Amino acid sequence: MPAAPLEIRNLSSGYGPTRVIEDVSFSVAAGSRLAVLGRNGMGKTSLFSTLAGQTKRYGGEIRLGERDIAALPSAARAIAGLGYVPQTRDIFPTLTVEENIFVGLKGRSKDALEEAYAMFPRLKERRRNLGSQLSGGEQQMLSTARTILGQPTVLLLDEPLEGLAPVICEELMAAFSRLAQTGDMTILLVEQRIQSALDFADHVIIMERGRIAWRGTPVELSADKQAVEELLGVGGLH
Amino acid sequence: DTIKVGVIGPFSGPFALQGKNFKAGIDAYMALNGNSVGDDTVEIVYRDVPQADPAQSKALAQELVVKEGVQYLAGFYFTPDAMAVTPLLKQANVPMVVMNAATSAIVTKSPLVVRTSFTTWQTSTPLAKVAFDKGIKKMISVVSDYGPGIDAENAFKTGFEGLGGSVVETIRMPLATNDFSPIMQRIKDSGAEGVFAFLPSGPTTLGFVKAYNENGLKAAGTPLYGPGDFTQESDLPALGDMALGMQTGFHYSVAHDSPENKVFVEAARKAIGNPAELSFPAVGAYDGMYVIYKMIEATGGEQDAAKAVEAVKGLSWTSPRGPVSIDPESRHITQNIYLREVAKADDGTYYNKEIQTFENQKDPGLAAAK
Amino acid sequence: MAVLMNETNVAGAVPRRKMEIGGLVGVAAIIVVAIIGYFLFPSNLALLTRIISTALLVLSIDLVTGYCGIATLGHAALFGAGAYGAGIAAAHFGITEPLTMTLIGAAAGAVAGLVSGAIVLRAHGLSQLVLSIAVIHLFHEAANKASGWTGGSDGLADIMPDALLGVFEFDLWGQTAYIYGVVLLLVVFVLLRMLVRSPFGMLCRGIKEDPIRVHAMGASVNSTLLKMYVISGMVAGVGGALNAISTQVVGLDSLSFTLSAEALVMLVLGGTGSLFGALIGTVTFMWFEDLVSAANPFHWLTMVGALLIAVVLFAPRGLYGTAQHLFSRRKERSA
Amino acid sequence: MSAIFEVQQLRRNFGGLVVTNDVSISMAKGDRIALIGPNGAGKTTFVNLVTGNLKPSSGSVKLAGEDVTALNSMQRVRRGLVRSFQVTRLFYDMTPEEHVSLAVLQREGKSGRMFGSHAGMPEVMEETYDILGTLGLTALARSRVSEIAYGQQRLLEIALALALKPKVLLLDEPAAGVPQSDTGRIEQALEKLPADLAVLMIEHDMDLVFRFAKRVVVLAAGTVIFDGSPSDVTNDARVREAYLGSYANAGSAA
Amino acid sequence: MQTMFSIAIDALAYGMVLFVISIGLSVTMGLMRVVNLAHGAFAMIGGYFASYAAQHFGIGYVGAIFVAVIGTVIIAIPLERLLYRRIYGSPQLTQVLMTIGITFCVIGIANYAFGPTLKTIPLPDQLKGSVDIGFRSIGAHRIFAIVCGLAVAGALWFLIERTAFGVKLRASVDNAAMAAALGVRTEVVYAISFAVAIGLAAFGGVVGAELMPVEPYYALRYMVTFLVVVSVGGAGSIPGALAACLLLGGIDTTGRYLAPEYGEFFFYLAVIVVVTLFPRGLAGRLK
Ligand SMILES: Nc1ncnc2c1ncn2[C@@H]1O[C@H](COP(=O)(O)OP(=O)(O)OP(=O)(O)O)[C@@H](O)[C@H]1O
Ligand SMILES: Nc1ncnc2c1ncn2[C@@H]1O[C@H](COP(=O)(O)OP(=O)(O)OP(=O)(O)O)[C@@H](O)[C@H]1O
Ligand SMILES: [Mg+2]
Ligand SMILES: [Mg+2]
Repeated sequence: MPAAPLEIRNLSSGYGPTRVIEDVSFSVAAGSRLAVLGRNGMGKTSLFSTLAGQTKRYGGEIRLGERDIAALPSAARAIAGLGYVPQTRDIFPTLTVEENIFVGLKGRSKDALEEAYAMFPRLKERRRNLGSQLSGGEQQMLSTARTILGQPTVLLLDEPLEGLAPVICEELMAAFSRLAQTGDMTILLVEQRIQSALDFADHVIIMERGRIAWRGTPVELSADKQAVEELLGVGGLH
Repeated sequence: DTIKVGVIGPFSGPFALQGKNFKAGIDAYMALNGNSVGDDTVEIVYRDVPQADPAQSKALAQELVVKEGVQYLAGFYFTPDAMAVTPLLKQANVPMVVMNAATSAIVTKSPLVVRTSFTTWQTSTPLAKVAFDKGIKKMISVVSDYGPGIDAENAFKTGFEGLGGSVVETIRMPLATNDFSPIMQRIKDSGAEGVFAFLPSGPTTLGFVKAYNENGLKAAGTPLYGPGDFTQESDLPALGDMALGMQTGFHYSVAHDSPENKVFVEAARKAIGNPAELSFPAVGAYDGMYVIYKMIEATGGEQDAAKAVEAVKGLSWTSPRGPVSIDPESRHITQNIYLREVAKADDGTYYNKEIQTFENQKDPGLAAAK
Repeated sequence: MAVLMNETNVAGAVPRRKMEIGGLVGVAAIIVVAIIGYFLFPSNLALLTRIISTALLVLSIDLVTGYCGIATLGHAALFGAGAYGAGIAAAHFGITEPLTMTLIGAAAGAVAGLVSGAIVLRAHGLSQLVLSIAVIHLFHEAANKASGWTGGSDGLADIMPDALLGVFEFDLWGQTAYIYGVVLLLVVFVLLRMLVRSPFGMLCRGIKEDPIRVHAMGASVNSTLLKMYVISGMVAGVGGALNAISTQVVGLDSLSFTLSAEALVMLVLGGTGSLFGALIGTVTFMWFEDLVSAANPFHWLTMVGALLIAVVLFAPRGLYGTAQHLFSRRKERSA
Repeated sequence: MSAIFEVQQLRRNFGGLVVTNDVSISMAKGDRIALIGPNGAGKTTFVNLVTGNLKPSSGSVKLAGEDVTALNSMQRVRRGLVRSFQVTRLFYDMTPEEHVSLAVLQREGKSGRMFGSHAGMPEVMEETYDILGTLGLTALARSRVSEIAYGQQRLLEIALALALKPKVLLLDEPAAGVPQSDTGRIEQALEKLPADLAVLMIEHDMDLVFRFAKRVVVLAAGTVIFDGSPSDVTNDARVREAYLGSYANAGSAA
Repeated sequence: MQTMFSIAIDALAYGMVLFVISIGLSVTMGLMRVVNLAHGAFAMIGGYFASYAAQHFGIGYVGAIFVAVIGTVIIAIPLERLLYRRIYGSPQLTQVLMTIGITFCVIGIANYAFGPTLKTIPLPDQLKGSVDIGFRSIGAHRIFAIVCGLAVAGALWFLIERTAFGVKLRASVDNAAMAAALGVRTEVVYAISFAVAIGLAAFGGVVGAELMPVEPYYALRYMVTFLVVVSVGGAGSIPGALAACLLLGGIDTTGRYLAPEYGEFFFYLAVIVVVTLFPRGLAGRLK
């Protein structure tokens, strides 16, 4: 059996003396879609940024396919196939849209830019604008496009729908599903719109104070009223 | 007993070269004359004031007096540093021997000040005569815009106009000037027949002389005169051929031809390490040490500032620079001022060749101030 | 709501108590250090006095840089204005009463603060730094040109302050100057401590972090900063006046870029954004400089350079800032 | 009913791109308006123009009858026109308590005081904790803002706006990044606002829009294409196509 | 009229020398966001290398320039690894502290090792004399400096704006963590940029040595000039730096001609006016 695209064992991490991720383990199968849910400040972003190499890891293993990437610096992880779309978007403000995407190409030819424009026509119109001049939603599109063009095997999406118009959200989720279904890309998604996340994902984990407090499938979650209530603080799902 | 002499000067920073010369002069004197006077041993305590900074100078002087217990204060490259210390002297019962600071007024600030260097008035005034005797009627004065520069301008102007010449224009340029081309243009446009200039020694003189050459003034035969700071020996290797023939007025040239100077130069070069670095502050320090030794002798090692100063008033001796004496009234050094020309020696080095002597010059600056 | 009220009260009480303790500790620390300094270096009081007047300058920079985020390499303009103000009053107008001279210094500093603030606040970041450099050079040139008043590069001499309160002479041993300096420093410290804890101080910290946000809260950024600049000018002016009184000569160096830069270095060394940082930075830097320059007057600069590099490597928030950081982390860990 | 806030023919372009194309909107006291529209439609730009953070090419803004077009953003805030930022702008080295106190003090004209401290002013502290409590931030009141999660920063952003007690409040995507569990807090906070306060909210979360708004304005490519009631908006073909997509169906069901 | 031409020529020549010396700082400061006050120190190290190469080993001028650039970069590499890497992204003031520290050390060491005297770099005969340009003469090396300045400006502009490396560099500066997350090896990008900047400093130190002679205090003496020129131009912008050098060179030269005693006033007043009108520099990048 081939190794799982991403496997994490006993991961813990944090900022200075404060630990925010405690003993997290899970693995995902190729082409699967994992939703990471949890209330405010429970460590979803921190989990992703630890995987991406931006938050200090205190212990545990991270395997990307065959490789142990836990000790690699951020850039090497990206080159090894880990893509990260951060919650704060992190557009390069002094670079144009085109240059922003170019940074994510990882050496692919410039023709690949068209892929991004096909996904988000809005970006094509704005391609000569500086990152700092984009609207909130445009920045979100750019951030997502930039990472996807690097053709990661594992894609971490931290609230990619934030600030996007409903039509675009739908299109985007559809596009993510397509990417995952080809089997080349495995997607981890943090999303506040729980319903959208559940529609999209095939597995769910819920974070609570840095630990995994619940895991299962969307169907199981819909059935588990108590978990929804306690861990997500939402009255119910429709 | 040990008699301590506190020396304050710029031993680091942009003027480190000058401080190094202080030390070389002092070391040379003590190498040649021993470190004891009678049964007292002389010990030097150095303190660094890298750039003019009266507050620091005063703090260090006070520390030297109170903590180190020095009986003499000496050194002082910059005028304000010397000025800041003068109010302390009386109470501290310590004489001060100024080894460089060249503003005339310092000696008037306290009766306990003796100066063994020169004043800018002293070195600039004779140049007026040199230029005038050369048949030049119209001069332009170009100086750095700070105390000594202004002194130089006033001295030259007073002298030259006193002789009947006219200074058609006086230019004061900022100390931090990198490019002198526009100044050269001004000089050309002024219609003057000759240039009097003062710049502190160091990198800017190089730029000035370069611009003087490049803008064709030298080729056009416009003579350039200035006090000797301009062609300080340590700058000569850098100035090179460009400075050849430049005439400056100064109290000392390392190339001064006398047995006293030979002895001095040999000792001082040994002290400073790199022979090319030796220049005028060393001789000020050397003679300063001579005066201090005389003072120690006169007081028998007792701390009595008034007596010490009294003892050297009117003192005259042969310094490496030539015959000198301490003017009893002003306590400033009376000395020869030489007109020198930059020349190339057989071994390819450059030196200031003395070509004319103005004997027994007192400080005209004090008279002018009155 | 009742619970909330309770919490509010608790919250309201804690910081107040903490502030008083902090302030008292600060005052006590200054007094203790001052006394130790007096007995440890009785023969070096002029140096200690110089440290105090520089500390006032560094405190003043801290006000605008540490608390308001204004980058400046021209703060000696305020210090120099105070020094020349006091000096000119004494040398040209015969105002030789030290307290009056100090007040004049503070006023001159405030005016200089107003002028340079008005210029420096027209830009941000690097451009601001350059404006401050321009300001200090203009002040320097102006003082150089006005040599009739300032003595130009020869320095302004003939400053003969009267005895303090008619009794204590400013003499060779420098006790009067030192004690006067310590008292001035204490007064300034206490006032500044109040200032930085006040709503005004909080507003300034807000501006430092995000002026646009402050603007969107309806507060005027520029007039607040200008006020701070004037206050900072008074503090620096007092430092300058102390310098003029104790040295009795004012040189152009007190209006120089070098002094500005050195003082800024001292501040960063100690840690910006805290009054203690400013004091510790000044004392450390000047004491170290005095030590190494006395030990080797010729090559001490290398040692100072090494100190600065070491501080960045091992105490990146400055000496005090890093100590504070370690301390609070330890507390956090044990909690 | 007199308009408390009136924007007329506001226009702005960046180079060749007209981002705000003669937009006119007026609000009465107590209005609850949602401003929606596709990404890049010009919503944030509109807010920036209205608050004075950007200069319009033409058009005017009136607040309570007074023309404020010539005033800068600070002066407009002082007259009661307050906004929140789409991308949080906070003082990362300060605590939520300090943030809100500062806003309260500023509103009261006491932010220039050079003595005392906010912690020593009971009225200020009470109000501060009241507001923090409403948004569920009491437990974090003393943490540094840089160390609290993004969603909480978003809430603090709203707390600041509330503390200024505005007459007209413009919220730029207040719920973006706030988890569903906490959007309720925002709604509660909005409900507690004085009834005569006029609120305009930009938001892409249509559930929130429908719960909140009494009136919906849709902006597309810088032009107002719809201005009417929430129930009508889902039926408008242009809006459905440009913005809502299939949500229109879900939305009308909700 | 002729005078005006003459001043213009001087201004151009002076401005280009300023440009050649300070452009490296624009790279560190604007593109790498490091306030590198030690820029002058590296220029000075370059000057020492060239001077010793020429005076003691008889290497020709062009060779000396190569020695200077390569030698300085070799010295800078360990400094980058050990010191500069620690301050990328630090607050500006921390960078100031560190780079002033480095400057002090370099000055101290230069003073100790080479003595406090001026060091010269002998020009080849072609550059030694003056060139007669009709109505006046101008130093040949100044023409050389102008050519060097233009060449450097062009090459650097191309590198930064038109190559993949340039994009990666600018991205790393905007947000190093994000650039890394997209697979950019930021340390490598930084190290190369730093080497380029230092190489330019050394190059400028040698080419500009005719106006700003090499001596230990060089590192501090011209620090303000470099800082002002770069910021007025807008850190990180090559055209901006060029414009600033020509403008400030022009003002300085004209001021010094028309009213030398107020030269400093002119210069700094102009700086204030320009900075107030263009707070981000003549062509500064948006933050
Ligand atoms: N830079 C930091 N320093 C210290 N603590 C931090 C830092 N960033 C986040 N934290 C803390 O780590 C915890 C987890 O934060 P994280 O951002 O991962 O939460 P999250 O689940 O993504 O929340 P949200 O839904 O609001 O985005 C929070 O308690 C937060 O206060
Ligand atoms: N300074 C600028 N220069 C050029 N174009 C700009 C500038 N600022 C904004 N724009 C453009 O104007 C358009 C409107 O931007 P705005 O931020 O108002 O959109 P928005 O409606 O708020 O979108 P979103 O919902 O995505 O936040 C965008 O396409 C943006 O790229
Ligand atoms: Mg998050
Ligand atoms: Mg927007």
